[in-house]
Amino acid sequence: MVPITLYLSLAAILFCVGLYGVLTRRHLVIVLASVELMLNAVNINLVAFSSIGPYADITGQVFTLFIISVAAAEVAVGLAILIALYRNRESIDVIKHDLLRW
Amino acid sequence: MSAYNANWSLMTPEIVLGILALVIFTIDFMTGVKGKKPFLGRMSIIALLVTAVLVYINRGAGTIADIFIVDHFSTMFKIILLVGVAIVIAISMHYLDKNDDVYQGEFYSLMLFAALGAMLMVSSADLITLYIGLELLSISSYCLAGFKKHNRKSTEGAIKYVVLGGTASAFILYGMSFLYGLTGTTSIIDISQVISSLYVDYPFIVVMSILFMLAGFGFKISIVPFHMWAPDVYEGSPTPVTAFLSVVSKIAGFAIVLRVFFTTFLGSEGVLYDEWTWIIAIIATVTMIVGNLIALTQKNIKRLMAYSGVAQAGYLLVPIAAIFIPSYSIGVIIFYSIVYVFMTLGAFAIITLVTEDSGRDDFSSFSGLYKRSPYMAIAMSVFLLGLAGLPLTAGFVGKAWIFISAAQAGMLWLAGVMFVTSVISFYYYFGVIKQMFMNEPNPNDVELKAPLSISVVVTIALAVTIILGVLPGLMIDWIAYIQW
Amino acid sequence: MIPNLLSWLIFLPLAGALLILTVPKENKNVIRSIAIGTSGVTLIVSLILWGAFDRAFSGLQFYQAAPWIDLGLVRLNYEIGIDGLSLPLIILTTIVTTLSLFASLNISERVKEFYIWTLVLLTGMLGVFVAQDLFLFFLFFELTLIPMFFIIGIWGGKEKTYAAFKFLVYTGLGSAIMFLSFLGMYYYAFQATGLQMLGGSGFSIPILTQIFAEPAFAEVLTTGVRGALFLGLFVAFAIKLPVFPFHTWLPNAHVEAPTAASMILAGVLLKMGGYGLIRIGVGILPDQASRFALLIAILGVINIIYGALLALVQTDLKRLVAFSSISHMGIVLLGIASFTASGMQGAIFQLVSHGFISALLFFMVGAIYERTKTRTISELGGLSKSVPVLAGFTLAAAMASVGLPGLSGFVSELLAFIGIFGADASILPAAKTLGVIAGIGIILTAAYLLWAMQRTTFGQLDDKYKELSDARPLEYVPMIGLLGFSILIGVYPNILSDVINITVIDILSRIGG
Amino acid sequence: MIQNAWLIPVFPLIAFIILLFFGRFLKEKASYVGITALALSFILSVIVLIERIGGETYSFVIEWLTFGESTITMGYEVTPLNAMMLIVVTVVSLLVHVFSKEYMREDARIHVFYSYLGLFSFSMLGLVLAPNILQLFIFWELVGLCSFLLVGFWYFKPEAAAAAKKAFLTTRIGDVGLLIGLVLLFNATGSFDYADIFAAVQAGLVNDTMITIIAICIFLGAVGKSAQFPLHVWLPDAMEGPTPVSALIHAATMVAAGVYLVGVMYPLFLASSTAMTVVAYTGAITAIFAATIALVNTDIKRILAYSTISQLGFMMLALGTGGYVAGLFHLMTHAFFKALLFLGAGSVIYAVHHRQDIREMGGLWKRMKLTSITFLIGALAIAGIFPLAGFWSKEGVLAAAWEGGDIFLFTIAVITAFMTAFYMFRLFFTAFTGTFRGDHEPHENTKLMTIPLAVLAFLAIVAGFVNTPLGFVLEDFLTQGLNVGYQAHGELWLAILSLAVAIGGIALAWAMYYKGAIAKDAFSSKLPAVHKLLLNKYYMDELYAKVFVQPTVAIGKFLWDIDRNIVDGIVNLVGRSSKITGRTFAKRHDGQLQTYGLVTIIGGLAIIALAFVLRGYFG
Amino acid sequence: MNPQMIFFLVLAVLAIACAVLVLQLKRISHRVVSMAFCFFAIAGLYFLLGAEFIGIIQIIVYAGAVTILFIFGMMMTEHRNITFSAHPRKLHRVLSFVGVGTLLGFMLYGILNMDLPQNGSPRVYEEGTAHEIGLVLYGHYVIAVIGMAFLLTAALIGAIVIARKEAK
Repeated sequence: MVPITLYLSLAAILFCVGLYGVLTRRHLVIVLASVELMLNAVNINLVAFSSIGPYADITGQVFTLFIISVAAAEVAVGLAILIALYRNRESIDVIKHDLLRW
Repeated sequence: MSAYNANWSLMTPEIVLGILALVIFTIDFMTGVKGKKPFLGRMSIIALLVTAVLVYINRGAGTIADIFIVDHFSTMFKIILLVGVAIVIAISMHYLDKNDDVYQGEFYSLMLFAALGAMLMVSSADLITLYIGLELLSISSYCLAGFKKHNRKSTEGAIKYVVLGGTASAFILYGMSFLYGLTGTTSIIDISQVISSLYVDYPFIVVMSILFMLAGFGFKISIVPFHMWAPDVYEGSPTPVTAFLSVVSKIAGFAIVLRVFFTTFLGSEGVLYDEWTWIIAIIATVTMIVGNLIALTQKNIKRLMAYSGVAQAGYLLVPIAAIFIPSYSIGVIIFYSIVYVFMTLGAFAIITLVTEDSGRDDFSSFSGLYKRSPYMAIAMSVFLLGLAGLPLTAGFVGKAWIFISAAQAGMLWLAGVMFVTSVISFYYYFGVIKQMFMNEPNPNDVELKAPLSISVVVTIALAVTIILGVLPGLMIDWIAYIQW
Repeated sequence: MIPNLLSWLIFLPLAGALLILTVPKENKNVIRSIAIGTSGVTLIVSLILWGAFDRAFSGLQFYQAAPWIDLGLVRLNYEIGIDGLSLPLIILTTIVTTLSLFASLNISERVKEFYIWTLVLLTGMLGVFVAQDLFLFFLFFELTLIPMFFIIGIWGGKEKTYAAFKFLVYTGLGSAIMFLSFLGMYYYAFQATGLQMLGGSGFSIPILTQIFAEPAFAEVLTTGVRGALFLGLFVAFAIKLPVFPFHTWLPNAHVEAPTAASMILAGVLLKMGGYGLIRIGVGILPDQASRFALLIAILGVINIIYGALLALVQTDLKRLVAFSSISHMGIVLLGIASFTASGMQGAIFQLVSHGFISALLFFMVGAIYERTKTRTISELGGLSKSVPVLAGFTLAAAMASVGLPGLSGFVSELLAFIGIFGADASILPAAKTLGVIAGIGIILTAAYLLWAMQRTTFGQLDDKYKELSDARPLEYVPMIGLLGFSILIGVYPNILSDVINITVIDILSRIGG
Repeated sequence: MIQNAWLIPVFPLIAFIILLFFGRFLKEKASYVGITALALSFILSVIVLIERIGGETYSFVIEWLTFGESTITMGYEVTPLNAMMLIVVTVVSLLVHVFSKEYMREDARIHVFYSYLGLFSFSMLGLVLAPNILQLFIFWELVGLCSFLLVGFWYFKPEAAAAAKKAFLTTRIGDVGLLIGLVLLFNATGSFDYADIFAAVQAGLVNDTMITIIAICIFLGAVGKSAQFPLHVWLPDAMEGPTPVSALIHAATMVAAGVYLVGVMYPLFLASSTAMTVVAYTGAITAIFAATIALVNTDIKRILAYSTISQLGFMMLALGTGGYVAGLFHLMTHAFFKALLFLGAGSVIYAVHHRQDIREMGGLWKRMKLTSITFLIGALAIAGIFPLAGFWSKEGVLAAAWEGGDIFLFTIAVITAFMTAFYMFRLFFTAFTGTFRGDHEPHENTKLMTIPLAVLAFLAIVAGFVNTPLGFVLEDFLTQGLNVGYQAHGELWLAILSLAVAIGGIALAWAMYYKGAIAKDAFSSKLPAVHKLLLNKYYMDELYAKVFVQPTVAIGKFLWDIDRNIVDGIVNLVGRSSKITGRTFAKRHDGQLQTYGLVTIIGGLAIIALAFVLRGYFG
Repeated sequence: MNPQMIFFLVLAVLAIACAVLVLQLKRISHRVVSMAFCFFAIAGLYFLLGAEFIGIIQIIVYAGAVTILFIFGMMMTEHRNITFSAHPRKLHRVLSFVGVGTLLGFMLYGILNMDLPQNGSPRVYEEGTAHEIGLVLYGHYVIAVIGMAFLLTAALIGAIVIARKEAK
């Protein structure tokens, strides 16, 4: 008997941890991983609602499924770009990539 | 209700475009990895135009299982987007001609996939489809932005785009998750029916999810403070992709903002409406001010267009904030979108031509353009004048309509901000014009010959800009009376 | 009578511009001929209007209205017409533009563009004076910005870029405020009439005039609202006119612009401000205009004195003339502020008369500059000796500007003074004091112009200016033309006043009611 | 013919137009055009005068300007006063035209000179013929313009250019007063027409204060034009113009226009005793003020100029004390003898190769007989020696001053009369007697120059007879149908006093400058401060420069700084600050992906915070 | 304290701890492993919620595929124990922390203040969630599935094109 608010809170915390990671980590791979954490937080939300929410139905899980797939695709593209970037710049330090500015 | 016995013919254009995109991709496969393939571009344009025609033929009203809507709104936006993508591809043909290191077939395919995503977005009446459409568009855009993979700027722009775009998606989803959780449905229409009572029960959460979604959508349409990515990505991307981002992404984004906010968040009897119009108004204000002020300081034409695009997004927010009659605001936005698409793409066609010729993105590559190619310089001026909102261009009428709609809603102060910032924008738009007309060409710049594709694009855009500027009735009489 | 005469008037120049577009740019003389021909035809059309104008009818004449854009809730109309206020300014526009084209014959670079822009500018200016729909008015008002920007920016002097941008952004801001006021008018009229604009045309000047005059709508159109709208309009037009402290774009623009553009700028473009103030500010919101009469009058006096004092210390001849424009526009404000028939008429007279005179002055300065390559007063001197004709016309122009009787400037000053001294104390308190101060301005005007003449046309001739060539035959056209019209109005002002009078009476009748 | 009086000014106008366009080709022959035109005008004027004396009258108006319900008309009418003035103007002008043919012979721009003269004659005659005060004002300004042009005729001389400007500007100050006056008058009476105005004043439609203000404003115009104190400073400088011009404009006609103006508006002045007092006192002060300066000046033309100022003051004094006829009578006689003196001076100057300092002349009597005789006649006339014209008119002025009852004014008038006689003969004795002190031997001039002198001398002798105790012809003529109050006539003691004063002045001059009985510096050495003060014209020019000109320029410079730095500075600051703001915003785009995220988050938080705080979702 | 609660708390703490470790660990490979554990924990939560199909997918896709992908990404770039120079932007970190913290505060405030009806236990689907999901996925959301297909194609094409190594 876990109240849904706990799931939601957990999701919120994970979301914010992910966000914090995006904002502060310097390794680009970790930054991408943080994005995944955020998406996972959303998934927790959806699944929690889908299963013990006020209007529990399967849609939330379907949504989650889509999000997982998209996230995977996004990671693939993200890493591809990351690799291309690394080839060009020899660095995966976020801070180094400030060619485009002002 | 069920998807099984739905009228699938409503999806004809999407299906056709999807198939054509795959066909084009397959043809590309079969014609070798590298090499110039201009026919692919032509085919893509034809595919898009055919789809646009199909969209028009297929107009009317209907839904598939409450998740896919075909109505005037989606028809209109789809046509705008498809034509926009077609023009972008026409511009790309020249760009790809000049850049051998870019894979041609993939480029066009991704454009078509993005267009498909945009179409899906515009038509969707369900958060899931909407999300899928959005991501299809976004992921294609990420790839396109990084398509010049040996270019340091291009990849840097792309990685910024991916990371921030992914985060923005997470925000949208997080907002959506609450909407779903509290209503048990992902259908926009169903949500809209309960949102008012939901708001009474959980005001905090509802407003928070609205704001989260606004943040995510705001990222797509690049409004302040969610615009930070835009200049970098615009600058880094291959120029046609910049055009694509500033037009197709943005207009598609506006379409879903309209769809979501005007369908879902209006609430019955506009209960919810008060909760976000003023936020939009504030965002619009900040967007117009920041966009235009930063643009004042730019020396790079693509960056300039990015900030100008931010400002333009601010203008487009004004009718959303100033709702007098929702369908009226939609008309205003659609008209301005049409105008914006043609003016911006016309400008980008010339920017592509000029920057590819000189290899530089800064203003000075436009120096003395009038002497090198008078037609292009004049056309560019018309587009810039249109973006600045000066008379005898469609931009003037579009802006004027926004002003009038703001006035009707009594939001004169917003119109005021918009107008004053527009005047500020004169400064940088005319700065480019000054480069073209009042400066001498760079010593090694010779007469500029425009390829056919660019000429055609520019001419079409020019014609639309001027015709809609002088006789806007052609369009407006029709738009203003549609019940969206 | 030719149908749609006014539309012909507006769009003829545009057609001319398109025609020029088709001519190769090497055929400079063909281009020049087309330009002058087009504006000549426009001039003829305007003279036909002058002839056919019914001087006893106070409403709009040659009226033409057609729906243009239907925005669902509001219709923007192509609504044009003229009355005694527009007609003199139309004539002024066509004359000054045509003559300025003669003045621009010495432009040899990028001839084609120059004439295209000038003709577009002509369309814009004429449009402003005939538009009877606020939106259309705004459109033409904005339209004039673009050609002027190009003309200053391409053919201007040393600091042309700065001047062009300043002109563009500053007066653009003026238009912004103006259009906001228009929107405000529309909005409140829209509210007042219960969201049902008469005939759906919410920007029509005649309709708005009716709505704002309707006492039944006073609940929505409160004094505060009207006052704010009027002040908005006033500031907007004050920028164009220009009124202190919004005048600083003018010296830059005037000084840097090429001669022909300076002529048009001072001769016509400034007039749009005065015209707008009377047509829209006073015409639609007469009660507010009279409420703020004192403000307008004080600004008018400040303009007169300030402009004159600044002109007095200028070292650049062209800048001096520019400041004299500022000073003279004060008379317009003063005339309007008096709210008497003579004052109002004086204001209109001043618009027209200053149009001719300042154009002539700028032409003369340009002609002198072309020959001596300097506009610094201290470097000139004794030009009467080397270029007697030019010097003579310069002197005549200066005299006209001083307000010498027999020339048009005098009539407008006289009328404005009759107005200001006869102003109703309930509308304009302290009118006589203001009038006397303005009188000091007249003395100052004489002072700076004569001083300038003393140092340029009179005095010792520098050796390097000994061999200057005097006026070319084609230069006589603008000189004689502008001076001639100034004399014509000065000698027989009735030629103008019988057109203006009935409209002025009509406008003033709104204040009493 | 009287209905064709409009032709009188038109002839010179035609001459002007002809010369304007074809003068270049005519060169010296230009003078014939001018002379012919003036001759025609003169003949016509004589006819008009005769017809007017015969009682014919005519007026004609057309609508000129309409505003509201008001209409301003223009036209012409012939009144006794302007009939007289027509003669005065045409005669002097004609003679000056003739004189100039020789005097200006060597000037390359003689055609320009004649065209200006034509324009001037037109304007002056138009002024005279005006049936309303606005029309008068219009021509009033035009004569001012001509004065400007002619004073600055030798524009390449910096002094001439400066003098021209000064003349125009100074009179302009008065003109603004006049303009305001007539505008007030219009607003008070609804018309510019003399008849309507006087009718309205008589009917008491205008309150007394207003009448006084209007009258003083109008008088201000006269002060400027007639070079009355304190606006007299321009007239001496105006002597930089060619001498015939000085004779015509700055002695006989234009400067008298101020007096004429007061004469024309006399009923208005009569309605305000304050205004009359102002006129009288201004006249008196001017008269003595200018006379004192003339005592010490050594420039032949300037002495005459100050004399003119002084005499104009006399006329004003007369008008101000009720001597309507006396003032105008003196105007007429003065026109003749002052024109004579100026032309005489011109003849002298021409003969001595454009030297003007009387100390460099001397002994001209023997060398230039005719000029000297006519000059002497003029000097006697102005001094007021019986029976020359000046005697009769000056006696009238003194009578008016006496009758006015203000003994102070009368005293001033008498003292001025004495001074007049003294300085005129100081001039005469210094320049015409003794030994020649110049370097070029002078000779008598040709007939073209001397005949006008002779004619004017004749007029200076006889002109006074039109208004003598034997028959006040002029008075009867001028006062026809006009209510200008009682006209004083001098008694015998006044005539004797006047004569005595004149002779006394001449005698003193004789003693000092001919005989040498009294040392030339007898007075100046005793009162060096006064002498210096007089030599420097009471420091009026310096005073004006310090009090008006320099401060105005300083204010202008100050405002120009303000305009550039503050008014325009704010504009530029707004522009610059928006760029700076833009740059500040742009700095956030530092290329750091994470900064972008942070800015977005903080911006979003700000919106959330705003939304939630404003909407009150907490609690 | 029922067993479900205990399981939840354990998994939640594990998930959060692993997530934090992803950010905090020194070695990049450790971080990726920690991420995988986080995904596992989340999968556990799904099982706890009765969403076994999603749980399985989570393990396959996230803990499996995505993690592998990340490892590849890591290997193909900088995979040694890299140390970045000291973070030059302290303020940025502080602001990020404060900003994210505030956001979390807002979110938690909203969530904890929600007065949701208690839904005893997870909703149970008789034929398993996979069945239900299948019906809905290929029924109601078939358009989204097709869209998804295109999305994956696009991602595939894009990723290949961009990541493809070629001599330049």
